[in-house]
Amino acid sequence: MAFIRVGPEDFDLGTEMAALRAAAGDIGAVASFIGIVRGGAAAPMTAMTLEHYPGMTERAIASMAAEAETRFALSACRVIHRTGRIPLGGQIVLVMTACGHRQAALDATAYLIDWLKVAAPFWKKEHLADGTDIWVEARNADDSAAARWQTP
Amino acid sequence: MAFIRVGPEDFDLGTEMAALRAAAGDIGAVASFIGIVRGGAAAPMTAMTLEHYPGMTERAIASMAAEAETRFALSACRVIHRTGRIPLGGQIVLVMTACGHRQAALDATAYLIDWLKVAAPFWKKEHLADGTDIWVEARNADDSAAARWQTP
Amino acid sequence: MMVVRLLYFAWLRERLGCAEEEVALPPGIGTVGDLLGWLRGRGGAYAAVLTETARIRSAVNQDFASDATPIRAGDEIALFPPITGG
Amino acid sequence: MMVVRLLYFAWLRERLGCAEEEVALPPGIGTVGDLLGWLRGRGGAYAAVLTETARIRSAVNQDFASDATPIRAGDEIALFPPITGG
Repeated sequence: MAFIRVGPEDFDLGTEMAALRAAAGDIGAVASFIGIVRGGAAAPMTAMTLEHYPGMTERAIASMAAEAETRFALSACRVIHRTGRIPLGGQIVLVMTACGHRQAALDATAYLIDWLKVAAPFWKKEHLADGTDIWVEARNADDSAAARWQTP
Repeated sequence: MAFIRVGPEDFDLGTEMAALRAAAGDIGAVASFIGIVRGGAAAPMTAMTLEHYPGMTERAIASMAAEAETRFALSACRVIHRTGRIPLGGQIVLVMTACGHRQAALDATAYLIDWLKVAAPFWKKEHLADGTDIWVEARNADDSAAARWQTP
Repeated sequence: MMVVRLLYFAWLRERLGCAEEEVALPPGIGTVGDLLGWLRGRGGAYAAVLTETARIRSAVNQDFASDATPIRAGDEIALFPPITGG
Repeated sequence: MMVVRLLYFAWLRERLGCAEEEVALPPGIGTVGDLLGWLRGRGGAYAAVLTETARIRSAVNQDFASDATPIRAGDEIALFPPITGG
Protein backbone atom coordinates (compact mmCIF):
# COMPACT_ATOMS: atom_id res chain seq x y z
CA MET A 1 0.00 0.00 0.00
CA ALA A 2 1.36 3.37 -1.00
CA PHE A 3 1.92 6.08 1.59
CA ILE A 4 0.07 9.26 0.62
CA ARG A 5 0.01 12.63 2.34
CA VAL A 6 -1.71 15.81 1.17
CA GLY A 7 -1.30 18.90 3.32
CA PRO A 8 0.76 21.96 4.20
CA GLU A 9 3.72 20.28 5.96
CA ASP A 10 7.11 20.25 4.25
CA PHE A 11 9.11 17.01 3.85
CA ASP A 12 12.74 15.91 4.06
CA LEU A 13 13.99 13.59 1.33
CA GLY A 14 16.32 11.66 3.66
CA THR A 15 13.52 11.02 6.16
CA GLU A 16 11.19 9.87 3.40
CA MET A 17 13.90 7.55 2.04
CA ALA A 18 14.25 5.93 5.48
CA ALA A 19 10.48 5.45 5.73
CA LEU A 20 10.33 4.00 2.22
CA ARG A 21 13.17 1.57 3.01
CA ALA A 22 11.42 0.48 6.22
CA ALA A 23 8.30 -0.43 4.19
CA ALA A 24 10.01 -1.91 1.16
CA GLY A 25 11.93 -5.07 2.14
CA ASP A 26 14.42 -6.44 -0.41
CA ILE A 27 14.78 -3.90 -3.21
CA GLY A 28 17.40 -2.97 -5.79
CA ALA A 29 16.26 0.47 -6.88
CA VAL A 30 14.72 3.65 -5.49
CA ALA A 31 13.75 6.54 -7.77
CA SER A 32 12.35 9.87 -6.69
CA PHE A 33 11.09 13.15 -8.05
CA ILE A 34 10.66 16.47 -6.26
CA GLY A 35 8.87 19.48 -7.74
CA ILE A 36 9.98 22.91 -6.54
CA VAL A 37 8.51 26.44 -6.79
CA ARG A 38 10.55 28.03 -9.55
CA GLY A 39 11.07 31.75 -10.02
CA GLY A 40 10.26 31.62 -13.69
CA ALA A 41 11.58 33.90 -16.38
CA ALA A 42 8.69 35.88 -17.89
CA ALA A 43 6.96 37.08 -14.69
CA PRO A 44 9.09 36.81 -11.53
CA MET A 45 7.25 34.94 -8.77
CA THR A 46 7.63 35.17 -5.01
CA ALA A 47 5.39 32.31 -3.90
CA MET A 48 2.70 29.88 -5.01
CA THR A 49 -0.54 28.74 -3.40
CA LEU A 50 -1.79 25.20 -3.94
CA GLU A 51 -5.53 24.62 -3.57
CA HIS A 52 -6.96 21.11 -3.55
CA TYR A 53 -10.23 19.20 -3.23
CA PRO A 54 -10.06 17.53 0.20
CA GLY A 55 -11.16 13.93 -0.06
CA MET A 56 -11.14 13.64 -3.84
CA THR A 57 -7.44 14.55 -4.07
CA GLU A 58 -6.37 11.80 -1.66
CA ARG A 59 -8.65 9.28 -3.41
CA ALA A 60 -7.30 10.19 -6.85
CA ILE A 61 -3.69 9.83 -5.70
CA ALA A 62 -4.40 6.53 -3.91
CA SER A 63 -5.97 5.21 -7.09
CA MET A 64 -3.03 6.16 -9.35
CA ALA A 65 -0.52 4.86 -6.78
CA ALA A 66 -2.32 1.51 -6.60
CA GLU A 67 -2.25 1.34 -10.40
CA ALA A 68 1.51 2.12 -10.42
CA GLU A 69 2.23 -0.46 -7.72
CA THR A 70 0.65 -3.17 -9.85
CA ARG A 71 1.89 -2.04 -13.24
CA PHE A 72 5.54 -1.60 -12.17
CA ALA A 73 5.62 -4.29 -9.43
CA LEU A 74 6.59 -1.74 -6.79
CA SER A 75 7.68 -2.83 -3.32
CA ALA A 76 6.88 0.58 -1.84
CA CYS A 77 5.69 3.99 -2.97
CA ARG A 78 5.35 7.42 -1.31
CA VAL A 79 3.52 10.45 -2.65
CA ILE A 80 3.49 13.72 -0.72
CA HIS A 81 1.79 16.79 -2.18
CA ARG A 82 1.80 20.05 -0.28
CA THR A 83 -1.06 22.55 -0.15
CA GLY A 84 -1.32 26.19 0.86
CA ARG A 85 1.25 28.93 0.29
CA ILE A 86 4.78 27.80 -0.61
CA PRO A 87 7.59 30.33 -1.06
CA LEU A 88 9.98 30.49 -4.01
CA GLY A 89 12.33 27.50 -3.80
CA GLY A 90 9.93 25.53 -1.59
CA GLN A 91 9.15 21.88 -2.21
CA ILE A 92 5.71 21.13 -3.75
CA VAL A 93 5.57 17.40 -4.41
CA LEU A 94 7.48 14.19 -3.78
CA VAL A 95 7.10 10.91 -5.64
CA MET A 96 9.30 8.03 -4.47
CA THR A 97 9.18 4.43 -5.65
CA ALA A 98 11.08 1.26 -4.76
CA CYS A 99 11.34 -2.01 -6.63
CA GLY A 100 13.72 -4.64 -7.91
CA HIS A 101 15.09 -2.98 -11.02
CA ARG A 102 16.01 0.51 -12.09
CA GLN A 103 13.85 0.90 -15.18
CA ALA A 104 10.62 0.07 -13.33
CA ALA A 105 11.45 2.49 -10.50
CA LEU A 106 12.25 5.32 -12.94
CA ASP A 107 9.19 4.58 -15.08
CA ALA A 108 6.86 4.39 -12.05
CA THR A 109 8.14 7.75 -10.82
CA ALA A 110 7.59 9.38 -14.22
CA TYR A 111 4.16 7.73 -14.47
CA LEU A 112 3.04 9.07 -11.10
CA ILE A 113 4.23 12.62 -11.62
CA ASP A 114 2.69 12.70 -15.11
CA TRP A 115 -0.67 11.54 -13.75
CA LEU A 116 -0.54 13.83 -10.72
CA LYS A 117 -0.33 16.75 -13.14
CA VAL A 118 -3.57 15.87 -14.90
CA ALA A 119 -5.66 13.65 -12.61
CA ALA A 120 -5.22 14.86 -9.04
CA PRO A 121 -7.38 17.91 -8.26
CA PHE A 122 -4.86 20.63 -7.39
CA TRP A 123 -4.81 24.21 -8.62
CA LYS A 124 -1.80 26.51 -8.54
CA LYS A 125 -1.93 30.26 -8.06
CA GLU A 126 1.24 32.25 -8.65
CA HIS A 127 2.02 35.27 -6.48
CA LEU A 128 4.04 37.58 -8.71
CA ALA A 129 6.69 40.07 -7.62
CA ASP A 130 4.54 42.96 -8.90
CA GLY A 131 1.80 42.06 -6.40
CA THR A 132 -0.62 40.38 -8.80
CA ASP A 133 -1.93 36.85 -8.40
CA ILE A 134 -2.45 34.53 -11.38
CA TRP A 135 -4.09 31.12 -11.58
CA VAL A 136 -1.80 28.84 -13.60
CA GLU A 137 -3.33 27.62 -16.84
CA ALA A 138 -3.26 23.89 -17.58
CA ARG A 139 -0.75 22.89 -20.24
CA ASN A 140 -1.62 20.60 -23.13
CA ALA A 141 1.89 19.15 -22.78
CA ASP A 142 0.80 17.66 -19.45
CA ASP A 143 -2.07 15.80 -21.08
CA SER A 144 0.33 14.45 -23.71
CA ALA A 145 2.80 13.33 -21.04
CA ALA A 146 0.11 11.39 -19.19
CA ALA A 147 -1.37 9.99 -22.42
CA ARG A 148 1.86 8.17 -23.28
CA TRP A 149 1.12 5.78 -20.38
CA GLN A 150 -2.28 4.79 -21.82
CA THR A 151 -2.23 1.24 -23.08
CA PRO A 152 -4.26 0.77 -26.28
CA MET B 1 30.04 21.22 -13.01
CA ALA B 2 28.77 17.93 -11.71
CA PHE B 3 29.78 16.69 -8.28
CA ILE B 4 31.33 13.22 -8.52
CA ARG B 5 32.56 10.95 -5.76
CA VAL B 6 33.88 7.39 -6.09
CA GLY B 7 34.88 5.61 -2.90
CA PRO B 8 33.81 3.47 0.06
CA GLU B 9 31.84 6.08 2.05
CA ASP B 10 28.06 5.75 2.29
CA PHE B 11 25.76 8.70 1.52
CA ASP B 12 22.54 10.20 2.87
CA LEU B 13 19.91 11.23 0.35
CA GLY B 14 18.74 14.24 2.40
CA THR B 15 22.29 15.56 2.76
CA GLU B 16 22.91 15.13 -0.97
CA MET B 17 19.64 16.93 -1.75
CA ALA B 18 20.74 19.90 0.37
CA ALA B 19 24.12 20.01 -1.39
CA LEU B 20 22.46 19.79 -4.80
CA ARG B 21 20.07 22.62 -3.92
CA ALA B 22 22.97 24.78 -2.72
CA ALA B 23 24.66 24.35 -6.12
CA ALA B 24 21.57 24.58 -8.32
CA GLY B 25 20.00 28.04 -8.04
CA ASP B 26 16.46 28.46 -9.43
CA ILE B 27 15.14 25.01 -10.34
CA GLY B 28 11.74 23.35 -10.71
CA ALA B 29 12.62 19.66 -10.60
CA VAL B 30 14.98 17.25 -8.87
CA ALA B 31 15.10 13.58 -9.83
CA SER B 32 17.21 10.90 -8.21
CA PHE B 33 18.05 7.23 -8.43
CA ILE B 34 19.64 5.00 -5.81
CA GLY B 35 20.87 1.46 -6.50
CA ILE B 36 20.85 -0.96 -3.57
CA VAL B 37 22.42 -4.39 -2.93
CA ARG B 38 19.53 -6.77 -3.43
CA GLY B 39 19.27 -10.26 -1.97
CA GLY B 40 18.27 -11.80 -5.25
CA ALA B 41 16.12 -14.85 -5.76
CA ALA B 42 18.20 -17.60 -7.41
CA ALA B 43 21.32 -17.48 -5.19
CA PRO B 44 20.87 -15.64 -1.86
CA MET B 45 23.56 -12.99 -1.38
CA THR B 46 25.00 -11.53 1.82
CA ALA B 47 27.17 -8.75 0.39
CA MET B 48 28.73 -7.36 -2.77
CA THR B 49 32.20 -6.00 -3.51
CA LEU B 50 32.65 -3.21 -6.03
CA GLU B 51 36.03 -2.95 -7.74
CA HIS B 52 36.90 0.04 -9.91
CA TYR B 53 39.73 1.50 -12.00
CA PRO B 54 40.96 4.50 -9.99
CA GLY B 55 41.39 7.49 -12.24
CA MET B 56 39.59 6.13 -15.29
CA THR B 57 36.34 5.61 -13.36
CA GLU B 58 36.22 9.24 -12.19
CA ARG B 59 37.12 10.47 -15.68
CA ALA B 60 34.44 8.33 -17.32
CA ILE B 61 31.76 9.56 -14.91
CA ALA B 62 32.84 13.19 -15.28
CA SER B 63 32.59 12.83 -19.04
CA MET B 64 29.08 11.34 -19.02
CA ALA B 65 27.91 13.89 -16.41
CA ALA B 66 29.19 16.76 -18.55
CA GLU B 67 27.35 15.28 -21.53
CA ALA B 68 24.14 15.00 -19.48
CA GLU B 69 24.45 18.56 -18.17
CA THR B 70 24.56 19.88 -21.72
CA ARG B 71 22.02 17.54 -23.27
CA PHE B 72 19.37 18.03 -20.56
CA ALA B 73 20.25 21.63 -19.57
CA LEU B 74 20.91 20.60 -15.98
CA SER B 75 21.45 23.20 -13.26
CA ALA B 76 23.22 20.69 -11.02
CA CYS B 77 24.13 17.02 -10.97
CA ARG B 78 25.59 14.63 -8.37
CA VAL B 79 26.91 11.13 -8.94
CA ILE B 80 28.20 9.03 -6.05
CA HIS B 81 29.36 5.47 -6.64
CA ARG B 82 30.60 3.38 -3.76
CA THR B 83 33.46 0.88 -3.90
CA GLY B 84 34.58 -1.98 -1.68
CA ARG B 85 32.38 -4.38 0.26
CA ILE B 86 28.71 -3.37 0.70
CA PRO B 87 26.31 -5.50 2.75
CA LEU B 88 22.87 -6.65 1.65
CA GLY B 89 20.57 -3.61 1.61
CA GLY B 90 23.48 -1.18 1.36
CA GLN B 91 23.45 1.73 -1.06
CA ILE B 92 25.67 1.36 -4.17
CA VAL B 93 25.08 4.37 -6.34
CA LEU B 94 23.33 7.74 -6.36
CA VAL B 95 22.43 9.83 -9.39
CA MET B 96 20.71 13.16 -8.70
CA THR B 97 19.87 15.85 -11.23
CA ALA B 98 18.25 19.29 -11.02
CA CYS B 99 16.79 21.45 -13.76
CA GLY B 100 13.80 23.52 -14.79
CA HIS B 101 11.35 20.84 -15.84
CA ARG B 102 10.42 17.36 -14.72
CA GLN B 103 10.94 15.43 -17.94
CA ALA B 104 14.53 16.61 -18.38
CA ALA B 105 15.40 15.75 -14.76
CA LEU B 106 13.89 12.27 -15.05
CA ASP B 107 15.51 11.65 -18.44
CA ALA B 108 18.92 12.86 -17.27
CA THR B 109 18.77 10.53 -14.28
CA ALA B 110 17.85 7.55 -16.47
CA TYR B 111 20.55 8.53 -18.97
CA LEU B 112 23.25 8.67 -16.29
CA ILE B 113 22.36 5.39 -14.61
CA ASP B 114 22.11 3.64 -17.99
CA TRP B 115 25.56 4.90 -19.00
CA LEU B 116 27.12 4.18 -15.61
CA LYS B 117 26.15 0.53 -16.12
CA VAL B 118 28.08 0.20 -19.37
CA ALA B 119 30.72 2.93 -19.54
CA ALA B 120 32.14 3.45 -16.04
CA PRO B 121 34.74 0.81 -15.11
CA PHE B 122 33.23 -0.96 -12.10
CA TRP B 123 33.02 -4.70 -11.49
CA LYS B 124 30.67 -6.37 -9.03
CA LYS B 125 31.44 -9.52 -7.10
CA GLU B 126 28.59 -11.21 -5.23
CA HIS B 127 29.26 -12.90 -1.88
CA LEU B 128 26.70 -15.68 -1.68
CA ALA B 129 25.17 -17.13 1.46
CA ASP B 130 26.80 -20.51 0.72
CA GLY B 131 30.26 -18.93 1.00
CA THR B 132 31.09 -18.75 -2.70
CA ASP B 133 32.02 -15.56 -4.53
CA ILE B 134 30.84 -14.85 -8.07
CA TRP B 135 31.79 -12.06 -10.45
CA VAL B 136 28.60 -10.65 -11.93
CA GLU B 137 28.30 -11.13 -15.70
CA ALA B 138 27.48 -8.10 -17.83
CA ARG B 139 23.93 -8.06 -19.18
CA ASN B 140 23.11 -7.36 -22.82
CA ALA B 141 20.02 -5.53 -21.55
CA ASP B 142 22.33 -2.88 -20.10
CA ASP B 143 23.92 -2.24 -23.50
CA SER B 144 20.43 -1.89 -25.01
CA ALA B 145 19.36 0.53 -22.27
CA ALA B 146 22.37 2.77 -22.92
CA ALA B 147 22.03 2.47 -26.70
CA ARG B 148 18.58 4.08 -26.68
CA TRP B 149 20.29 7.39 -25.80
CA GLN B 150 22.52 7.29 -28.90
CA THR B 151 21.52 9.92 -31.38
CA PRO B 152 21.74 8.72 -34.99
CA MET C 1 -37.15 19.20 -5.47
CA MET C 2 -33.71 17.51 -5.53
CA VAL C 3 -31.08 18.83 -3.11
CA VAL C 4 -27.40 18.58 -4.10
CA ARG C 5 -24.19 20.01 -2.65
CA LEU C 6 -22.05 22.17 -4.94
CA LEU C 7 -18.33 22.85 -4.50
CA TYR C 8 -16.32 25.43 -6.44
CA PHE C 9 -12.52 25.59 -6.67
CA ALA C 10 -9.76 27.98 -7.77
CA TRP C 11 -10.87 30.90 -9.96
CA LEU C 12 -14.44 29.59 -10.15
CA ARG C 13 -14.64 29.86 -6.34
CA GLU C 14 -13.10 33.34 -6.39
CA ARG C 15 -15.21 34.73 -9.21
CA LEU C 16 -18.46 33.25 -7.89
CA GLY C 17 -17.60 34.39 -4.37
CA CYS C 18 -18.68 30.98 -3.11
CA ALA C 19 -16.82 27.83 -2.06
CA GLU C 20 -19.79 25.61 -1.28
CA GLU C 21 -23.58 25.70 -1.34
CA GLU C 22 -26.59 23.44 -1.13
CA VAL C 23 -29.16 23.96 -3.85
CA ALA C 24 -32.64 22.58 -4.45
CA LEU C 25 -32.99 21.78 -8.15
CA PRO C 26 -36.31 21.89 -10.01
CA PRO C 27 -37.50 18.80 -11.92
CA GLY C 28 -35.79 18.14 -15.26
CA ILE C 29 -32.21 18.71 -14.07
CA GLY C 30 -30.75 15.23 -14.64
CA THR C 31 -27.11 15.79 -15.66
CA VAL C 32 -24.09 17.97 -14.93
CA GLY C 33 -24.82 19.80 -18.19
CA ASP C 34 -28.41 20.51 -17.06
CA LEU C 35 -27.05 21.81 -13.74
CA LEU C 36 -24.62 24.18 -15.49
CA GLY C 37 -27.47 25.55 -17.58
CA TRP C 38 -29.67 26.04 -14.51
CA LEU C 39 -26.81 27.79 -12.62
CA ARG C 40 -26.21 30.15 -15.57
CA GLY C 41 -29.92 30.98 -15.39
CA ARG C 42 -29.31 32.54 -11.99
CA GLY C 43 -27.61 35.44 -13.82
CA GLY C 44 -24.89 37.69 -12.39
CA ALA C 45 -21.51 36.05 -11.76
CA TYR C 46 -23.04 32.62 -12.46
CA ALA C 47 -24.06 33.63 -15.97
CA ALA C 48 -20.67 35.28 -16.62
CA VAL C 49 -18.36 32.61 -15.15
CA LEU C 50 -20.16 29.42 -16.13
CA THR C 51 -20.30 30.24 -19.84
CA GLU C 52 -16.56 29.49 -20.10
CA THR C 53 -17.46 25.83 -20.53
CA ALA C 54 -14.21 24.94 -22.30
CA ARG C 55 -12.36 25.92 -19.11
CA ILE C 56 -14.70 24.17 -16.63
CA ARG C 57 -14.31 20.60 -15.38
CA SER C 58 -16.57 18.71 -12.99
CA ALA C 59 -16.69 15.82 -10.55
CA VAL C 60 -19.71 13.98 -9.15
CA ASN C 61 -19.17 12.34 -5.77
CA GLN C 62 -15.41 12.84 -6.22
CA ASP C 63 -15.16 11.09 -9.59
CA PHE C 64 -14.35 13.11 -12.69
CA ALA C 65 -17.52 13.77 -14.68
CA SER C 66 -18.69 15.22 -18.00
CA ASP C 67 -21.75 17.24 -19.00
CA ALA C 68 -23.54 13.95 -19.66
CA THR C 69 -22.91 12.51 -16.18
CA PRO C 70 -26.22 11.95 -14.34
CA ILE C 71 -26.77 13.62 -10.97
CA ARG C 72 -29.01 12.48 -8.14
CA ALA C 73 -30.35 13.84 -4.85
CA GLY C 74 -27.62 14.04 -2.22
CA ASP C 75 -24.77 14.16 -4.75
CA GLU C 76 -21.62 16.20 -4.14
CA ILE C 77 -20.94 18.03 -7.40
CA ALA C 78 -17.71 20.00 -7.86
CA LEU C 79 -16.96 22.55 -10.58
CA PHE C 80 -13.38 23.66 -11.19
CA PRO C 81 -10.81 24.69 -13.82
CA PRO C 82 -8.46 22.16 -15.48
CA ILE C 83 -6.02 20.73 -12.94
CA THR C 84 -2.55 22.23 -12.46
CA GLY C 85 -0.92 20.20 -9.68
CA GLY C 86 2.26 18.18 -9.40
CA MET D 1 62.32 -2.47 -26.22
CA MET D 2 59.10 -0.60 -25.39
CA VAL D 3 58.06 -0.43 -21.73
CA VAL D 4 54.34 -0.24 -20.90
CA ARG D 5 52.35 -0.51 -17.67
CA LEU D 6 49.66 -3.21 -17.52
CA LEU D 7 46.66 -3.21 -15.16
CA TYR D 8 44.29 -6.14 -14.61
CA PHE D 9 40.86 -5.93 -12.95
CA ALA D 10 38.17 -8.23 -11.50
CA TRP D 11 38.49 -11.93 -12.46
CA LEU D 12 41.39 -11.23 -14.81
CA ARG D 13 43.35 -9.85 -11.85
CA GLU D 14 42.37 -12.80 -9.67
CA ARG D 15 43.08 -15.52 -12.23
CA LEU D 16 46.37 -13.97 -13.36
CA GLY D 17 47.37 -13.38 -9.74
CA CYS D 18 48.55 -9.90 -10.73
CA ALA D 19 47.02 -6.42 -10.42
CA GLU D 20 49.74 -4.45 -12.15
CA GLU D 21 53.07 -5.00 -13.91
CA GLU D 22 55.55 -3.22 -16.13
CA VAL D 23 56.60 -5.14 -19.21
CA ALA D 24 59.22 -4.55 -21.89
CA LEU D 25 57.71 -5.46 -25.26
CA PRO D 26 59.77 -6.75 -28.20
CA PRO D 27 59.60 -4.93 -31.57
CA GLY D 28 56.48 -5.60 -33.62
CA ILE D 29 53.94 -5.19 -30.79
CA GLY D 30 52.02 -2.17 -32.06
CA THR D 31 48.41 -2.67 -30.92
CA VAL D 32 46.35 -4.00 -28.01
CA GLY D 33 45.68 -7.12 -30.09
CA ASP D 34 49.44 -7.66 -30.57
CA LEU D 35 49.92 -7.23 -26.81
CA LEU D 36 47.26 -9.83 -26.01
CA GLY D 37 48.94 -12.31 -28.36
CA TRP D 38 52.33 -11.65 -26.78
CA LEU D 39 50.90 -12.08 -23.25
CA ARG D 40 49.29 -15.39 -24.24
CA GLY D 41 52.74 -16.48 -25.45
CA ARG D 42 53.92 -16.34 -21.85
CA GLY D 43 51.91 -19.52 -21.24
CA GLY D 44 50.47 -20.61 -17.89
CA ALA D 45 47.60 -18.50 -16.56
CA TYR D 46 48.21 -15.89 -19.28
CA ALA D 47 47.61 -18.43 -22.02
CA ALA D 48 44.53 -19.82 -20.25
CA VAL D 49 42.87 -16.56 -19.20
CA LEU D 50 43.61 -14.31 -22.17
CA THR D 51 42.12 -16.67 -24.75
CA GLU D 52 38.64 -15.69 -23.55
CA THR D 53 38.80 -12.70 -25.87
CA ALA D 54 35.02 -12.30 -26.10
CA ARG D 55 34.99 -11.59 -22.37
CA ILE D 56 37.99 -9.21 -22.30
CA ARG D 57 37.85 -5.45 -22.68
CA SER D 58 40.72 -2.98 -22.70
CA ALA D 59 41.62 0.65 -22.11
CA VAL D 60 44.71 2.56 -23.24
CA ASN D 61 45.63 5.54 -21.05
CA GLN D 62 42.18 5.32 -19.45
CA ASP D 63 40.21 5.46 -22.70
CA PHE D 64 38.29 2.40 -23.85
CA ALA D 65 40.23 0.60 -26.58
CA SER D 66 39.87 -2.26 -29.06
CA ASP D 67 42.33 -4.84 -30.39
CA ALA D 68 43.21 -2.37 -33.15
CA THR D 69 44.10 0.49 -30.79
CA PRO D 70 47.80 1.43 -31.14
CA ILE D 71 50.04 1.31 -28.07
CA ARG D 72 53.20 3.30 -27.42
CA ALA D 73 56.05 3.36 -24.90
CA GLY D 74 54.89 4.60 -21.50
CA ASP D 75 51.22 3.74 -22.09
CA GLU D 76 48.98 2.52 -19.28
CA ILE D 77 47.07 -0.45 -20.70
CA ALA D 78 44.25 -2.05 -18.70
CA LEU D 79 42.61 -5.43 -19.36
CA PHE D 80 39.30 -6.27 -17.69
CA PRO D 81 35.92 -8.03 -18.09
CA PRO D 82 32.81 -6.23 -19.36
CA ILE D 83 31.68 -3.58 -16.89
CA THR D 84 29.03 -4.31 -14.25
CA GLY D 85 28.66 -1.12 -12.23
CA GLY D 86 25.77 1.17 -11.45
